[in-house]
Parts: sequence; structure tokens; C-alpha cells
Amino acid sequence: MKKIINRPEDIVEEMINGLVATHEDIVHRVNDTRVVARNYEGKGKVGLISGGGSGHEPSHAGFVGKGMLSAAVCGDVFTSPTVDQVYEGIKAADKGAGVFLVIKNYTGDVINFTMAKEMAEEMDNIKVDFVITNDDIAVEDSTWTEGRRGVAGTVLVHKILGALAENGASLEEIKVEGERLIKEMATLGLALTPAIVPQAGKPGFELGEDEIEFGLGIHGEPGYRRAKLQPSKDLAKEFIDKIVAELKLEANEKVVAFVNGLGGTPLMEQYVFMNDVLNLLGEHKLNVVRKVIGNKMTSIEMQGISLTVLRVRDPRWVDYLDQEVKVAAW
Amino acid sequence: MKKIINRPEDIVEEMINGLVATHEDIVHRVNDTRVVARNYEGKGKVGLISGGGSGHEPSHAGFVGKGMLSAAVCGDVFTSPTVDQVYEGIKAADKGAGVFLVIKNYTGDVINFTMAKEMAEEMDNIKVDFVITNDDIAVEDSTWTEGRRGVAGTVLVHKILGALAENGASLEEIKVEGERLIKEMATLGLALTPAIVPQAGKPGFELGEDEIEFGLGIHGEPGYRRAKLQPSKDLAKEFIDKIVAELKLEANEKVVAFVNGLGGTPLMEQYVFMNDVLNLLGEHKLNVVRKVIGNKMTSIEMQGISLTVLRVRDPRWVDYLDQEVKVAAW
Amino acid sequence: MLTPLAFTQWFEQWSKDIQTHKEYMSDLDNAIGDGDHGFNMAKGANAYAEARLTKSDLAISEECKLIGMTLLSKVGGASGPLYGSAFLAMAKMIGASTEITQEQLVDALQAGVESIMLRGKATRHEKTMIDVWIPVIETMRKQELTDELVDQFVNDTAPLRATKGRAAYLGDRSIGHIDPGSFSSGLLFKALLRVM
Amino acid sequence: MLTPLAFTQWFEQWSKDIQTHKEYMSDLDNAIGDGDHGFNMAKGANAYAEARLTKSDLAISEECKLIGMTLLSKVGGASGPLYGSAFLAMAKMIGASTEITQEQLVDALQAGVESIMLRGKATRHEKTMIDVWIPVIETMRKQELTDELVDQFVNDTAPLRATKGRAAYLGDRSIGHIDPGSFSSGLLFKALLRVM
Ligand SMILES: Nc1ncnc2c1ncn2[C@@H]1O[C@H](COP(=O)(O)OP(=O)(O)O)[C@@H](O)[C@H]1O
Ligand SMILES: Nc1ncnc2c1ncn2[C@@H]1O[C@H](COP(=O)(O)OP(=O)(O)O)[C@@H](O)[C@H]1O
Ligand SMILES: [Mg+2]
Ligand SMILES: [Mg+2]
Ligand SMILES: [Mg+2]
Ligand SMILES: [Mg+2]
Repeated sequence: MKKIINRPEDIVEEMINGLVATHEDIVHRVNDTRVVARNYEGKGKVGLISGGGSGHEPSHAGFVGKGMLSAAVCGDVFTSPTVDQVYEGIKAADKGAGVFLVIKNYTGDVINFTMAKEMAEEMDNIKVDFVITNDDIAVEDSTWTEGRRGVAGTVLVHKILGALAENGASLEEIKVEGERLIKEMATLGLALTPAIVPQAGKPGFELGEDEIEFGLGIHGEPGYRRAKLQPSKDLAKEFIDKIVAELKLEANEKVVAFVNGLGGTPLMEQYVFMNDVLNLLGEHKLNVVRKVIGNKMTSIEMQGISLTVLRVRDPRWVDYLDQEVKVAAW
Repeated sequence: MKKIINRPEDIVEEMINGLVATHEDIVHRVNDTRVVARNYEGKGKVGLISGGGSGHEPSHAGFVGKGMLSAAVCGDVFTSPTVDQVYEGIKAADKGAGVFLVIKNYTGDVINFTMAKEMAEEMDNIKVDFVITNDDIAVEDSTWTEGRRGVAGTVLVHKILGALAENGASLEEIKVEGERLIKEMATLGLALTPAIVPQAGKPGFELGEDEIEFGLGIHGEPGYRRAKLQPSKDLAKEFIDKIVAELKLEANEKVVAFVNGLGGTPLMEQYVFMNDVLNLLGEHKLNVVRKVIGNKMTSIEMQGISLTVLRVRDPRWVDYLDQEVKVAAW
Repeated sequence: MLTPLAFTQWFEQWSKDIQTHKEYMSDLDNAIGDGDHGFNMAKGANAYAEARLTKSDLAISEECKLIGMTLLSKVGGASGPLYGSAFLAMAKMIGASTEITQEQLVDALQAGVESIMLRGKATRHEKTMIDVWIPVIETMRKQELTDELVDQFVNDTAPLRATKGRAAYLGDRSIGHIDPGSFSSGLLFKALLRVM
Repeated sequence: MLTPLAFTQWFEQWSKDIQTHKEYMSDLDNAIGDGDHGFNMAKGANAYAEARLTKSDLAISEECKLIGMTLLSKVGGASGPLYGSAFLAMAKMIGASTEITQEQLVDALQAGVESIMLRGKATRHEKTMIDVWIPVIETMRKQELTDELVDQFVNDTAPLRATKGRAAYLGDRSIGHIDPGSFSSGLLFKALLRVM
């Protein structure tokens, strides 16, 4: 394992300290917690909270700030934060209008966030509601199982709900919009190399010299198929065919295309992939009204990429995407 | 070689197309050239141009836009752009007040950029001036040799001179400020893994499982020392001791600290490293007035990091760093 | 009758066994999850040992509450709050009792597993720790629990197809692997057998 | 006397030889530079071959100008503009002449290397292509140039310590490696010997 770190067990602490020192104009750390909160929060505004395991930087703390999140709760690497840390986050974000949680669909996240919600409601009378993102269509959806994983699409949820909250929307309005949003997005990812969790010290899985894995999750959870490395065009086509079918996208519909780097894949490749994505979406006669690119929801140093497509059901979603923010990483 | 690309020979073309499509609100491609130029450019404003080999994304095109560069000229991967492409860039950026070139100190870049300058002066009567950045103190400086390489510090030059240009400074003023700036900055980098130039298909050098190289350039040029992997603290100390000595920094001086990821190193590690950097600069009693972090001057997928320190000789430099921009990647 | 001391010994024994098997449990989790179960539980076990140092003369329910709160507040992931809520439910059920019978203990464990099922929205045969807790409780009621049976319940999770937890994303490929949470629950119940 | 045809053949031969040795030249560059010299030159050679297709009946200076402009506008890096400016300087020196003597050729080459030295701010013994051009020109003046001598000049760059170009960053570690640009210049002059 080659990493620029000190002791693996200190990585999250030191990362948070580095992060809040770097972006001290935007965020601070809530004392004695794993919570990164924004410096200025409007009175009477709904607090918006996200979080999860660390190792997805800039998610989630990089999206804390005016126009996006009120606070992010940082768990250990790839491990959901604990109930009491989420509870601290809720308390920090509450300005009287309630707190809204954006939870990625993983057992740990769902349990810890919802237990924290109950605590805040019972002990502090804070109104809390949430949405559970589940945009990863690599895994079949079913009400009998865990359902789909929440991955990069979550970042678009942060941006759009963040704008809404900034503009003074109520907890109920945010809930409604959140539920609408998650139905209109789909993501697929692929990996070229595995990530190494610092405490484990070895890769979570192995891939041959010319092998890739389609549908891999952001914690190295296995995907739907291993295959030989292929040209970017073909990778893009595999994803777009599946996403277009899943969302039942039709000609002339407006969409947002979001190419996300998993951490080790350079921007150069992301732009090449985006070029193919846009060509193919064009062939489907889809109207790509906004493009988002970069390492936003990463998986430590994993080489790989994901594609998220959001159908623009509501033209205001584009305005919310465009709305100015002051965060480290949008 | 595992990369998300199509044919290696098309990578730069496709990357540029992906880039201008993604950021169409900010930049466009000048027809039939390798020039990415900003959409809106003030009349009578000095044009600011940078560029070089590709593979350093988001440098340089990601810094084109209001408040920073007027245009970026994209060479092949790790290869300086040709004279005529730089010349096209100069013509695109000229709005009557002259054009200023930020050149990184490499033989190829210097020759191609200065020949293009001569062409523009002779054939189009455009006033052109330039600065040659040489912040990499890994290589000994000497007027008899190539001197030092231009690396990540160049991004700070773009930001500060970009603000100056945006505020209406003259070509002469920008030249003066550029020359002052490059004297006050020093950079050191290190690599954990090599980069693979797509056309070469194999790494430019090899490093053992637990080996790192200090002082490596952004094109995989050899550094000053190979060593065993060390804790982040120790890496930071090695760099800071050298930089403090080189710049002769003294207690209570104001500095900017810029931790740059080389492409394959996740933000998590960059924050850990920044945490160590800030602690050590604190021990030197230096006043770190601004911190910059992220993958800004990369070396394709290389894992590694660089540290740039800029002494704030002029308080306005901080204002220029803070000044708002509309670019893809600042 | 189980005394407070038995509970202390139980949890201390479990903590030690978790440390011993932490790499193995993470390897199990690597195969069908994200490879952290051993580290998660070890972190919890450490935190419990530390928290225990500053306490003395705890009643049974306080002992359960201590380990429950520790797991809840230090472990994270899925296992932390699930184990945490199980021990808190047990504490509630045991209440002020200074000593409890084996029957009362089984009732408390039943309350614990119900809390896990509620929080995890899971039932039996979904390849989770529940698949150890339920048969263990059934067998304990008949006073027939042995180490061998615990191991068998743990191993019986291997042929199951996961429908809850991270392993569910593997679908059929989860078959053939032991569920890591079931293994750590197996350690819990074998530790219990040693103090009973 | 050298005819325009000889120049065409010269550059075509060089282009072919560059293609043949492109991997080797990139390997040389890998050792002490950034590993692209072969690819850079091959790109230029291809572009020249293509540009040549659409032209016919070029005068000598036009031929030099064509290859010079092509290298200048297609190759980039250090070698593109250096070679480019050398050929443009040669074109200028040769002017309207329809045929030139070997002496005139040597004068043109001299103008070429001076342009390289000006652009590259380099002199002899800095481990660059100049270290092949200068001795080649000296030997040609004496009409003593052979393939073997060209190879020797190329190999003589190996013991030098680079003070210009990317290899300069290696300092002493550049010693012992052949300079890639010197190798491509060696190909240039060996191709010239074949058409003279
Ligand atoms: N929904 C659930 N209900 C009950 N137990 C579960 C559930 N999800 C996961 N588990 C248990 O938790 C274990 C995984 O714990 P751990 O690896 O620590 O957390 P995470 O899955 O968040 O990484 C699984 O092996 C399983 O026994
Ligand atoms: N300043 C210079 N003067 C003369 N020749 C030079 C100079 N710098 C480099 N060269 C020549 O250029 C060659 C490298 O060319 P190439 O690899 O194509 O460009 P780059 O160094 O930009 O990658 C060197 O081997 C050397 O012969
Ligand atoms: Mg986990
Ligand atoms: Mg080069
Ligand atoms: Mg796990
Ligand atoms: Mg080279």
C-alpha cells in the first residue's frame, strides 16, 4: 500500500483537520465531533445534512457551504458514521426550520442516520426528514432486498436540494423535491483498479492487467460483470443503453450528464469519456442541458468512472444546478 | 496500460472536444486549432495565455475564463504545442492591449512560445511579452543549464496575473508583477507511481513497491533522490526545510501554501499532507494566509503530490488570489 | 443464575475473541462486503475495554447498556448500531434485576434480536447475524446450546443467498461464503457459553 | 552537384529511417528525457510525407522550407522548432539556386546549426543534436564524412553531461546515455550520405 499518510488509524482525523484548515473561510469542525459544518447558516433555513464513510472526497465535506450542505458527517473510511455523530450533525445544522438528511442507501447509513433522526426528534424536538438516494442501477432493485446503492447521483441531490434550502424552502417542500429527484436519476460505474482501505492495507478485490469491472460500487462492492478493457466509446455505449432503458428516456427529453471520476482516473480520461457520452446521448436525440464533470464521489484511489444521467422533469432543477455556491468542490 | 480512452493518437482531440462541450458556458475551441479560449473577453484587456503539453489537466484549459487565462494552447501529451498553435492562441487572445504569455521553463515550451511571439509581433503587430516560470527547486539552478523547471506554482501565476489582467493592468505592469512573483515561489514534488504516456503505452520509469522519488518533474523527469515510503509528516518536513531555506523565509512572514495532487493521489491524502504542512509551517512561525489544494497541475495518472510555497511580498497578491473567477477548475 | 460478574466476563471474553479473529472477519467481509467487519468490531471491543476501566459495580442492565452505547457510538457501519440496539433492548428488558435466570437471559436475547430485525428490516434466512441469533435463542430455550451448534449455525449462513446488507449486491455470488456478522455473533454466543 | 531530386530523396529516406527507429529513439529519450522523441519525429515524418504528396517540382529551397514548416507546425516539443528553424535557415541560405554544390550544402547546414544554437541557446558539448551537426559539418567540409563517423559522433554524446534540454535535469546521471536528438540527427546525415 502506497499512500501519503501517517498512521492509518489517524487518517480521518488528520484529513478533517487539513480540510477545515484549508477551507477555513467556508467550513469549521464542530468541536469534538466528526462533523464539518458551514460557517454561516441563514436563520430559519432548513439544515441539509449528508455524510457517510470517508474515502469519497470531496464528498461530502467538500460540498458544505452556502448553497449546498449545512454539514457533513464523516465516518471512518468506507464505514458509516455512528448514530451519535449524525446526531451531532443534526444539532449543528438545526436553525429552527428542521433538518433534512440525504442518506445513501446502505444498511449502515440508513440505520445510523434514521436512529439519529429519532434521537434528535425525541430529545431535542428537532423536525427531521430524509431522502434515501439509490441511483446505482448496477444492482437490481427489489423491495425485498437492500435495493439499489446510492452513489454519485447523490451529489446532484446535494446541489439541487441545497439551492432549494438556501432559497428558503420548507422541510416538506425539500422532501417532496428529493423524492421526485431520486426517481429521475440513474448511475453506472466501472473500475479499472481496486481501492485500498488504509486500515486493511490491501486491495478489496483484484483485477487482471486488462480487466475492468462494470457496475462496481463506490466501496469496491462487486459489480455486474467483468470484461476486457474496451475503448471509451464502447464503455459509454454500454452505460447509456442501460440508463436510457432504465429511465425510459425518449427523444428530445432534457437531461443532465454527470461524469464522475473515482479518484485515480485523470481528468483527461474523464473528458474523453464525456465526449463519447455526449455523442451517444446525441444519437438518442437527448438534449443535454447541463454537464458536470470531475472527481466528486470517489472511492479513495480507485481508477474508474461513473456516469449519472438525470432527467430534467422540472426546469427549476437546472436553475438550482446553476445557482451560485460557496463550497470547496462543486 | 489501463486507460479510458479510444485511440491514443486521438486522446488530445477528444479531450478538448469533451472539455469545451462540458464547459460551453465558459470556453470554446478556436476552429481548427488546439486553442481553448474564453467566451467573453473584455475589450482593451491584455490577453493572458498559457499552455504546454497535455496530460496536466485541469492545466491549462481548466483555468481559462473570466479572471484567469484568456486562452490555453494544448500540445500533445507531455509535448509542447507547436509554434503555429501558440501563434493562433496569441491571435485569439489579442484585444488590442497586447498578449502576455506564461511559459513553463522547458526548452520546447520556451522555443515554441517565443517563436510564436516573434511571429505575432512581426506579422500582426501584436505586442507580446512573457514570463518563464521556474518554481521547481528540485533541480539546481544555473544560468549555464536549462535552469529550473516550471511546475505547479505556475497555477498561482495564472491566478494572480489573471486577476491583474482582468482589472485592466497594462502589458508592462503584468510583466513586472510576473517577474516579481516567480522569484517568491518554490515547489517540490514527489511521486509514488509513474505516469503512462498513452502513445508510449508503458511507464516512463519504475518505482519499487515501497519506493518513492523526491523531486520528480511533472513529465516524469527524474528527481533528486529515491527513498523508502515515509509518513506524510516526514515528507512534508523534507520539502518544507528545503523550501524555507531556498526562499530564506523568516518568522512572521506571510505565505500561501499550495498542495497539488499529481492526478492519481486522492484528495484524502492531500488533506492529510496539508495538515502536516500547516503544522510544520506553523513551527517555522510562518503565517499561512491562504491555502490552495487539489489536482491542478497533474501528470496524467501519476500518484504523488507537490508543495508550492509563495511568499506574499505584496498584500495585493492575496486579493488577486481571492478575486472571483469563472473557470472550470480554480 | 447469571450475576453481573458473568456479564462482565462474557463481554470481556467476546472482546478478546473479536481481537483474535479480526483479520479473519475482515477477510470474510472482503469476500462479500467491504472488508471492514473485523476492524469495526475490534474498534468497538477496544472502546468497550477502555470504557469498562472507568466503571465498577455495574448492574447487569448497566453492563448491557455500556456495551450497547459503546458499539452504537464508536463502531458505525451496519454492525455497530445493530449490535448496539440489541444490547440496549436487552438492558431495557433486564431492567433493575440484580441477577437473572437463564430463561430471563433468553427473553432478553429475544428482545435483542427483535431490535436487530426492526432496525435492519430483515428476517431469517437473509444471510445476516439474525441467522445465528434466532437458532441460538431457540436452542438455548431447550438448554441444548453447545459450541459445536453455534459453529454450525454460523456455517449454515454460507449456502444462503444474501438479500440484506452489502452482500445482497452480489446476489447469487454471495452463496458459499460465511456471513461475517454471523461469525462475530457466533463468537458472542460461544463467549456466553464459557461464563454460563 | 545536388539536385532538387536529391533533396526529396534525402528527406524521404530520413522519414523512413525515423519510422524504423522511432521506438528506439523514444527509449533513448525515456532514459534521460520524457520518452517522446521517436514519436515526435515520427509524427513529423508522417506529416512531411503527406504534405509532399500534394506538391511537385519543388525547388531546393522550397523543399527545405516544406520540411521545415512541417516540423515546426506539427512536431512541437524541443525538436520540432529546432529542426524546423534549421531547415528554414537552410532554405533562406540556398535561396533561388536550382542546383547546389556540396560546398553550398555545407554552408547551408552551417546556417542550420547556427539557427539551432540560437533558438536552443546552446553550444557544443551540452549533449544535444548540436554535437552531431557541428562535427558532421566540419568533416563534410573535408569531404571525409562516412556512416561510421556519423555513428561515432552520435555515440560520442554518451559520455557527455547534459546541460541543455530535459536531460540537463539529470545532471551527472545523464552521462552514459546517447542523446536522442543526436541520434535522429545521425539518421539525417546518414540519409544525406546515401543521396550524395
Ligand atoms: N439489514 C441487516 N439486518 C441485519 N444484519 C445486517 C444487516 N445488514 C448487515 N447486517 C450484518 O452486518 C454485517 C456487516 O457488518 P459491517 O461489515 O461491520 O458493516 P458494513 O456492512 O456497514 O460494512 C453483515 O455480515 C450482517 O451480518
Ligand atoms: N536547448 C537545446 N538546444 C539544442 N538541442 C536541444 C535543446 N534542447 C533539447 N534539444 C534536443 O532535442 C532533443 C529532445 O527532443 P524531443 O524529445 O523531441 O523534445 P522534448 O525534450 O521537448 O521532449 C534532445 O535529445 C536534444 O538533442
Ligand atoms: Mg463498512
Ligand atoms: Mg516532450
Ligand atoms: Mg463491512
Ligand atoms: Mg522528449
